[in-house]
Amino acid sequence: MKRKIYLDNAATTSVDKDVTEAMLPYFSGTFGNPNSLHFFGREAAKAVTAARDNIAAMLGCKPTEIYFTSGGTEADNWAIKGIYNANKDKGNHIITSKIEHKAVIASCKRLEKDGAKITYLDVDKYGIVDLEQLKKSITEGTLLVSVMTANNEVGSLQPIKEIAQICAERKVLFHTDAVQAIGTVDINVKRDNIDMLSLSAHKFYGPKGIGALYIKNGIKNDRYISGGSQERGMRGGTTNVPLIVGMNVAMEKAIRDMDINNKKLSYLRDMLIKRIESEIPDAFLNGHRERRLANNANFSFKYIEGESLILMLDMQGIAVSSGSACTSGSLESSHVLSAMNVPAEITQSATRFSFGKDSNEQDIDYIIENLKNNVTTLRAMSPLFAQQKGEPINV
Amino acid sequence: MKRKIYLDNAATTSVDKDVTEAMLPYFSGTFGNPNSLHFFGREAAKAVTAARDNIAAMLGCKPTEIYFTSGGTEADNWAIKGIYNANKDKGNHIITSKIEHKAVIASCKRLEKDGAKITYLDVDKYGIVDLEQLKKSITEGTLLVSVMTANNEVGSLQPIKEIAQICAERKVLFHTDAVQAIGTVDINVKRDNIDMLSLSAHKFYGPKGIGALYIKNGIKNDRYISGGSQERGMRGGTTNVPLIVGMNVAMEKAIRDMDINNKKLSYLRDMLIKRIESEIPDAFLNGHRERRLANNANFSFKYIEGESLILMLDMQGIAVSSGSACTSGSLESSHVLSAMNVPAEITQSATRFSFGKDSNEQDIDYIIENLKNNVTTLRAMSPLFAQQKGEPINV
Amino acid sequence: MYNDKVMENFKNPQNVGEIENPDGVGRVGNASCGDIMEIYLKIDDDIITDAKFKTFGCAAAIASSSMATQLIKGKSIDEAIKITNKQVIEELEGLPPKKIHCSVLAEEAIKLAIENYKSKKASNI
Amino acid sequence: MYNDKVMENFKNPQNVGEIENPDGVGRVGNASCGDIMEIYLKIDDDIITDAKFKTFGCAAAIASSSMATQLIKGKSIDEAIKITNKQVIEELEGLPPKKIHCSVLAEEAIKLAIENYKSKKASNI
Ligand SMILES: Cc1ncc(COP(=O)(O)O)c(C=O)c1O
Ligand SMILES: Cc1ncc(COP(=O)(O)O)c(C=O)c1O
Repeated sequence: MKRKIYLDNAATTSVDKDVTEAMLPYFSGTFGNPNSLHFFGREAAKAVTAARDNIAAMLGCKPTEIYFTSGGTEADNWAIKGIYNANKDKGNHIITSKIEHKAVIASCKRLEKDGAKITYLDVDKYGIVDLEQLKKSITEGTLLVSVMTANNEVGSLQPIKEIAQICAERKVLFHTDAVQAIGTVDINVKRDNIDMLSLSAHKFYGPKGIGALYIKNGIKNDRYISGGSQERGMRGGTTNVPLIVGMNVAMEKAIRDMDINNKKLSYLRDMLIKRIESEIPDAFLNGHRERRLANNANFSFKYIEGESLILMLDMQGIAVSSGSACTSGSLESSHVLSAMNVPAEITQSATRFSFGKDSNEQDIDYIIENLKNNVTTLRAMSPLFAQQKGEPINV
Repeated sequence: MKRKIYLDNAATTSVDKDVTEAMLPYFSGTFGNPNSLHFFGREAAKAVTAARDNIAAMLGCKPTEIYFTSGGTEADNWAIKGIYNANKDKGNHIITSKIEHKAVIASCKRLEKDGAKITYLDVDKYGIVDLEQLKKSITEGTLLVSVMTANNEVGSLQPIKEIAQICAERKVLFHTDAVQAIGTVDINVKRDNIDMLSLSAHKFYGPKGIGALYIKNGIKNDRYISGGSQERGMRGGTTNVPLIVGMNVAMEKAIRDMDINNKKLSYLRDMLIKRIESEIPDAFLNGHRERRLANNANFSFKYIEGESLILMLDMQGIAVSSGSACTSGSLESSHVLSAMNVPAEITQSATRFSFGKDSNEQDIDYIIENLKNNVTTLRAMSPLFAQQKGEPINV
Repeated sequence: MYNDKVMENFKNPQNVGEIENPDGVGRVGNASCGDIMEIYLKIDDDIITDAKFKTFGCAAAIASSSMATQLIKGKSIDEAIKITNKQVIEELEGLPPKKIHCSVLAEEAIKLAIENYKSKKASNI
Repeated sequence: MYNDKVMENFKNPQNVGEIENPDGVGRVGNASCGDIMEIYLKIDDDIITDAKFKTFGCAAAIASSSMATQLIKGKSIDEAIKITNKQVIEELEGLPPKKIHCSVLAEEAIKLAIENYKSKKASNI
């Protein structure tokens, strides 16, 4: 079989074997509805309680502050739309950043239709939000600041502790989308003064379709998915027992092994960065050199277009993405790179390499070798590259 | 081990072994994000396309009319809130029934806060909606009629074809919550003139946390979960590949074996009904005798309270529920039974027996035996029963 | 949902039944709110020598009745009338928050039964 | 996303490169919208004897360039100028809806190259 190297762990991860094992008994066997009084229901409820307690402990909050959702997107929608709808009598202003995930940006855009005023904070050329602008943007009517912990495209880490501090001083709620950060960034919501946080299991070797929103007790938030008494009446829908159990096991492992994993991931990341920069001319690192996720390297290769490069790498068994999986089906170029003022002609080739637990050093050799060849081939085909070399265009 | 009889299949079902088998390769192995361009993504996307095509075919609609959701509750929220939000310039009136699932009722209640006018249709004593009242309720400003295909507590089947017909004539959209019906009731959305339909996998031996909303092409609906380009831009969130694959396999089996399953289920149901009625005095069947789900029997046992009966049965290994799992954690008595005008003192003991594919005739003997004993024990303890027998109360 | 002590008192409730010619009876609750409790007392020289109950209600109501009747047996009516729902809950090692009212019913039924006894005694004098 | 025929033309694109002293050149697109295509023609007696391309763009753009240059080779300029993006798509056995514009670029580049040839020829007379 052809060699397969998966370098798209920012898009989604493979479910860990221990996680699958942990879920299996809850598909059949202990499959009850935790709301049911009987044995099957009680056993299921016990498993959910145990998972909730443990996840809360890992985040530094109370179990009653954890609300399970169908993933990061739902958690983001709930955080933003819920706060707006529950508090619009007090104001209609929300502050977020230009580099948020689509789940946050699209929720904000949707609220604009309902009369919300949204400030989209700028970022510097490394993709890090501007704290001074944040301070200036907060007004009387500001309900919420939502800034992600780590960006999914360029991996830039945001100064969330400082943001939380500013929000606490100005008595504005602070939500952070930590979907990319759980298992890579050390987070404790109490210590870090975070009011709301979104997470999603499939980014840390858990299953797709399960996540959580942490909402600090005492915050007035609307329900988002109306229904039965689940999640203390705040989120209807039959409790997803197997996936919650799976998420807990995945998070447990991810947080337990965080330091050692980060060491390995950042070693590989830095090796890839160094080799690309020394071996491929006109390759530019997108994002910040230090303040970035341990597993993320994002490069632009001048004179070529990203999709072709990605498909060529794919033919060689190397799975990478352009910006983000959410937009890769679309023609738009990355809103993150344009917020960073990356020149249009090099945003086209932005390629994200996101390492995972199966990545290793030998992969890097193979990647570099193929990357070099592909870049050469595509540049040979590129009219822009010819131009740059000074070849005249005979028009 | 003690005998265990699961008779709560209306609350949730055990995941079929074939379904679990089908999902496993998609947790690890083919675990990619279907939005990714590379091999892992394309393989995942193929599986989702195949599942979507097949589910659409089974429902009698086009693949582009299927939107995957996190379950029945989200589908109901989307159908109701989405239609309202997308069309509120044209009207603010929605018609539903008094016996809908909480997902529908709570969505309607939520919209009332935003200015919607909701008509909650009455039902007769068998739990079947009043078509004359429906006709009279439709006005100029009516956007949507939402009536469930089958009720989850008393199993009553609603006249959805007639309702669809009325809606078509009056040019009002018709949504049906078919969560309890898929695999038991023959549905074809084109033939039956249905505009929107909600379904949820965990009611037909699929996994929890996955469902779908069918929306007929051309209907103007709002997004509900904002985000990326998934589900043709209408529902953000990383596509839940394994659960979609699982739902498809479960639905395939449920629909393929529907007739034979229904024969067996209704045989068991009718046997239980007959034996309870002949062997336990003062037991009343809730719902309609014929127009009910093949697997549902719901009984009230006069003079006793339901929770005690359910816990006693549970001690004997028999898992049943009062009304619905969503309310069983709460003190409220069933909104369905009160809409049916079931007298308050017998709604307390309403007990739902919902059969499933593992049920068999021997179970019935065991259930009847224990039911008789428990009812006798609880009646002996009940001051109401003493009263009824004419024993004087010495106060 | 319920702890072992509650379940024990539900599975094997103590003092179920009625007392013929009781010295005091207390009845509380109504069917439509879900619980009815009746407590019957046999009282000798202001000491509760026997207590029985009949209850229509959930497991918590049955367990509370069972526990309350156990608590008051052998006690003087002055002691028994001071028993609170808190004590019933404590002896049951806790009840779910939604079920606290069941212990309140038990407290009330005892009080009513003792008052019934007192008023009968008063009218006998 | 792409069918086998498209992938084949992407993996092994035909006619990549430039022609020295071409008789006609067409250039379309710009980098910020994602695609640039250049087509070079060698024309003898109004017959296209050689065609080459350079493309900055996605797989569909490269495959369209490859297919378009194959299509026009050996054709007269009158035939070649009539080639439409539909034909390019047909020969590629389909393109995803979002990628149709790539075939349009190919059609336009051919037309421009032929016009470039014609205008050069006119000015040489
Ligand atoms: C009729 C009906 N509608 C909606 C739902 C909600 O479905 P889900 O649990 O998948 O959210 C249920 C079951 O819980 C139901 O029985
Ligand atoms: C930063 C960020 N937020 C939110 C999401 C959405 O999470 P989910 O796919 O679980 O809906 C993702 C990934 O898709 C993400 O990377």
